[in-house]
Amino acid sequence: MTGAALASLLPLPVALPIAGAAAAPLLARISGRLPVIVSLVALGGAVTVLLLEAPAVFGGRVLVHYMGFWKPVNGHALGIAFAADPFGLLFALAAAVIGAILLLYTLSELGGLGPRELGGYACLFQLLLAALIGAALTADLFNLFVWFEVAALASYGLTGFFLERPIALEAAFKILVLTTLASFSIFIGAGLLYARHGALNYAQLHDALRGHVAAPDLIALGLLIGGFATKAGLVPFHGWLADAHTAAPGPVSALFSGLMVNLGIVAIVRVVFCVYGPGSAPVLGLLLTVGLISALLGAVMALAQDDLKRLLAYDTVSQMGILAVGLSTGTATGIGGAVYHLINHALFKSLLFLCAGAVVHRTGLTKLSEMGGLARRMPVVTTAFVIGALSIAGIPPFNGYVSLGLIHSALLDQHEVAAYILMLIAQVITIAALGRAAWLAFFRPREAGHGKLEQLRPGMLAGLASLAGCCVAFGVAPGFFLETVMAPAVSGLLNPARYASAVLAGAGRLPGLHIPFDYASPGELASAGACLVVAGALAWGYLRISEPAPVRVLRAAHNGSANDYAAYAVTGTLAVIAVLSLAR
Amino acid sequence: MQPPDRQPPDRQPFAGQPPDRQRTDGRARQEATEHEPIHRPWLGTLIVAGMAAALAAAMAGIPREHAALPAIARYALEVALPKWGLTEPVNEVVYGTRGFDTFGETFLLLAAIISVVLITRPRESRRGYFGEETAAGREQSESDPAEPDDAREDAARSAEGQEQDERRPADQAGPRTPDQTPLGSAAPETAEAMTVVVRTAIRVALPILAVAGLYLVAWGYSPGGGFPGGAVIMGVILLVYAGFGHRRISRIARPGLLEAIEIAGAAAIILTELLGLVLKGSFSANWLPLAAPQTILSGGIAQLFSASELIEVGTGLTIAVFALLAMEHDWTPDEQDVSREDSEASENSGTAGDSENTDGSEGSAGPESGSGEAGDRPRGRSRR
Amino acid sequence: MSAFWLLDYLLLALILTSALLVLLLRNLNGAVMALSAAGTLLSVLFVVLGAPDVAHSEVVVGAIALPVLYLVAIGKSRTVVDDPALGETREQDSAAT
Amino acid sequence: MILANYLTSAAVFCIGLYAVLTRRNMIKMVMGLSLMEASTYLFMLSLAYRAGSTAPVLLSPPPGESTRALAHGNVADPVLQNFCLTAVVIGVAVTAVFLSVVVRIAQHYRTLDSDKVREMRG
Repeated sequence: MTGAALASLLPLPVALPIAGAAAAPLLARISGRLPVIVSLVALGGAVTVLLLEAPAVFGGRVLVHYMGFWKPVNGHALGIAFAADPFGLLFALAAAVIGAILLLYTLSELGGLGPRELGGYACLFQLLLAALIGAALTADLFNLFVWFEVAALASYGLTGFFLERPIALEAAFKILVLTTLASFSIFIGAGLLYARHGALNYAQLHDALRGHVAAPDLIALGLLIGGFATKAGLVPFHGWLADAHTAAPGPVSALFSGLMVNLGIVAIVRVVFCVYGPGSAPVLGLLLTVGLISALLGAVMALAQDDLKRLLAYDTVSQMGILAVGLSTGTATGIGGAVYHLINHALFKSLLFLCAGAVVHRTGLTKLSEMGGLARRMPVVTTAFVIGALSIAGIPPFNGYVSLGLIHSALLDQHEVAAYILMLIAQVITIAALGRAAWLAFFRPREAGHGKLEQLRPGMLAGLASLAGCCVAFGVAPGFFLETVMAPAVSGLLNPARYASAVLAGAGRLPGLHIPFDYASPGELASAGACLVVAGALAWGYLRISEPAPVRVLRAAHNGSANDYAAYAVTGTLAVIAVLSLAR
Repeated sequence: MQPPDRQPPDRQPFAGQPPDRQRTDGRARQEATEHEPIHRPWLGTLIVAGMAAALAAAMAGIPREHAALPAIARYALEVALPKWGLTEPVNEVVYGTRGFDTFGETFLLLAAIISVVLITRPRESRRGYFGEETAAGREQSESDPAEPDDAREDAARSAEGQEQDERRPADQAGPRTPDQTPLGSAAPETAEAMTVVVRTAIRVALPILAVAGLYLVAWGYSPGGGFPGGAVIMGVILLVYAGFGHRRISRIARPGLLEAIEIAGAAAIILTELLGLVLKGSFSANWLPLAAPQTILSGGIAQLFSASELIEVGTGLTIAVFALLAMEHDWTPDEQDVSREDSEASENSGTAGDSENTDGSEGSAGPESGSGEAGDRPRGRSRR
Repeated sequence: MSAFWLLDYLLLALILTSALLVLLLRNLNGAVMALSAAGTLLSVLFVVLGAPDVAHSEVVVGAIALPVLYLVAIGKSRTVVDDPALGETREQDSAAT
Repeated sequence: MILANYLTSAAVFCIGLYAVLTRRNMIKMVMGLSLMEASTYLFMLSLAYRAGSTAPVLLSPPPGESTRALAHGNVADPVLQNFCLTAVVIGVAVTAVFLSVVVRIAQHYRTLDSDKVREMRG
């Protein structure tokens, strides 16, 4: 197929899940499982189309399609462009594949739900996935905002899905307040940019902004970053995240944490790298600071949690911080590490949340202090959880080792020693938190046995196995993935001018790039080992001491009030604006 | 499939887990509510002042009313007539040139409506053991630790229940599937009917409003479009409801029917856009021949899109409003609820409605799988 | 020309007033009405600013959809919340009770 | 001066934000968000306005001119009005979801005070 024909198929991965979503409520009247099965078919179609595009795109081409052939006239684009660059296609592919796995898992874990609720669930699930794919592929700022909103509205219903749980509704309220504030922020930011430059297309905006970024542009940038960071759950904006993950069903938490949160990062990448260009403002330093704070605070809060899913949710905050740190380096190695970590995080965090969801679903226990001894009763879930935890920990055969190693070496290349040390500290705390969780939930001996637990069904087994298998695959063959997938993606982000000209011209090529990675680097291996040892000691110690004062202060700051979380988020946006405007 | 540990399991704090860390009981709640957050007004003022400053700084630096129109806006004006046959550039942009945004927005509305339907849904019977329900019972009793014996609330609730039972026709006394739930019946504040004056006024206004709603859509070359038209249609249905009571609309306003119409509208939108890809090689390209400007068909697919959106928005908003109206208080587990369901279950133990319960063939059909509907319900408030 | 600005400023002032009313009114139903008024005034302003399409949508939303939704929600919560202050809610010291 | 419109929209935005940050009645918070939403419409349409412009409708041209000439005349920006329309729909959708969540919370927690609706913290 020619490039143009391939590119014209790009809206299909969005439209197919949407069609499935529209059919779901009606199909639910026939049978509860039918909508989920149809969604799987629709997502399969989306994956097929994305895979059709993959060889060309990962080969370095940028496929661009203007909806309805409303191509740019004299460099001014009124129509909406879908541009598949390697980075966007990678995220879209991850969203479609992991989304399908999660739906398959849902089918066997939550298949006993009533037909109407399962139909609504399938509908919202697919709309969320379609929005993620659309946001990854679009090259238009306002269209990005629309997909952001679709994802947001779909997430509200999913958060409050278990209506009998009061906390689910509480979480839905908080996510509503914060996401709505974020959407205003993005909307005004996009409006300001349009008012100043008369453009919405990334490429056109990039051309207009190159070289002369004025004060209102920086305020717009601050508003956009503030809004998308709320979705990403970076630190002052993260109030909704832990609550939403705690209360939602297991596969939904996996979807939120593995994919939806990443939408924020993808959008920030688009705005910072593709629209403004990394050099235009002190934005990279800002990302570094926010990222380090998120990484540390998320890890500490994770260590202090007693609720298994909440612990994993705070760890998501920490991982998003690590992503931001990787992006902030601005080098091929660092961004490559961040992109690699984006995929890794989608894999291992989905896996962990599926495990946590399975525990909650089958025992009714949510608190670590009440669990224990599950390893004997749920060997498969335990194995999967351990694999996920080791992946996050950055232990060699698993995927976290590769991406963390890349980010570490990028930091060291830039002589950011302080940041490197802070990253190591965050990693230690993360390992301690997950190790503590694994010990308390699965391995700790427990006198009172659990009742008879149902067996894992085939779909659940398939979901856990495929995600765990991917975790291992991405850890074992980093050279292959770096070469074929990550390097083109980074190349697109590091050459925004190439991307821009490709979007405006309707097609283009990205230069090749090589990202070196030394798997057996002694320093990296040693630091991973050292982290493991220190983390073991920390976890052991933390189980025995009472809560230290700083942790207590942090916990008190997360006081659960929607008003205060909104205040944090708005303050964060203002701080971002202030830093960007004053530190130029 | 035995639900483990119905009783709160061993709650003794193990070593290293200080008791206050798992405290979710009364004391923590007390503390939370006693501390009046005096910081909020001044902190709020401060933050708002900061936001005002940022916005003012941004707004001072953007073009004012004398700037030239952006090139793409000018382009949108220029193509409206020749390329779409539309004299209304806004409709042209919304449903035509940037129709893909509207495509997303339509499904955003679908997401919202399905979210509302999900959040307002009544209980459905589930098969198998759901640990989340066990956790929910615990959480509910924690969130309401010493539930006051609240006569007023009981009275309100029983009034609500009575009203519902009165409304429910005798032949529907069985287990209520969502489809049988009459829309809009549960709200105690709904009047049966209004006075003659109001009804007459509504009779007069209705046709005018309905025509106005359709007019907004049908003449795509003049201001209007699917969304306001659909919202007006919702207003019409609401007026009938408010003026004549729910009986008049109960035949139309069934979720089964409305949802089907809504999905038909959504499907029409998908088809409209998708046919562009099939016939013209680009998603959301115009594939209809252009009629002369200023006729009912001018605008090609823009008009089709607009009309489909009318259907989707009108029915969707109606579903949302009536779902809110019909929302019952049936998710918090309490005696009244459980006993009602118990009695219903025993009443209809032989009817088809229960057949779902018995095929708990999935997983290991434990001894308790059949009782998953009523028996597994946590009874957080049964102490009352 | 000046008539335009006069009308514009007048509407702006009215919108600002109704926004303040939304914030300050203790009675929730009153606040809904203020919100609805703000929406309707906005739609008039949109006509003035040359946006009839948005004015249509906004008047439908501000005068029908939003008030209906809010009033239904307030009515529904009144049946379950034993809060005599609902409707006359004093935000600042409702925790004292 | 259109700047007055910009600043009024900023003021309404801030009033709404103040309601969200300080009001504890959840319905009041939702109203604050609705106000903020409304202010963004005002902002966008003020941006779309041009001095002395007419609505972007290519009907009934002045005598002696074709409708096509109107496209080159002084009209408001249709693209921004398109955004505004989208935002209006989003506003209604979000409000509907918001209110259904609030009613459910009222049923579970028997309060509308957002400070009492915080089971999850820390």
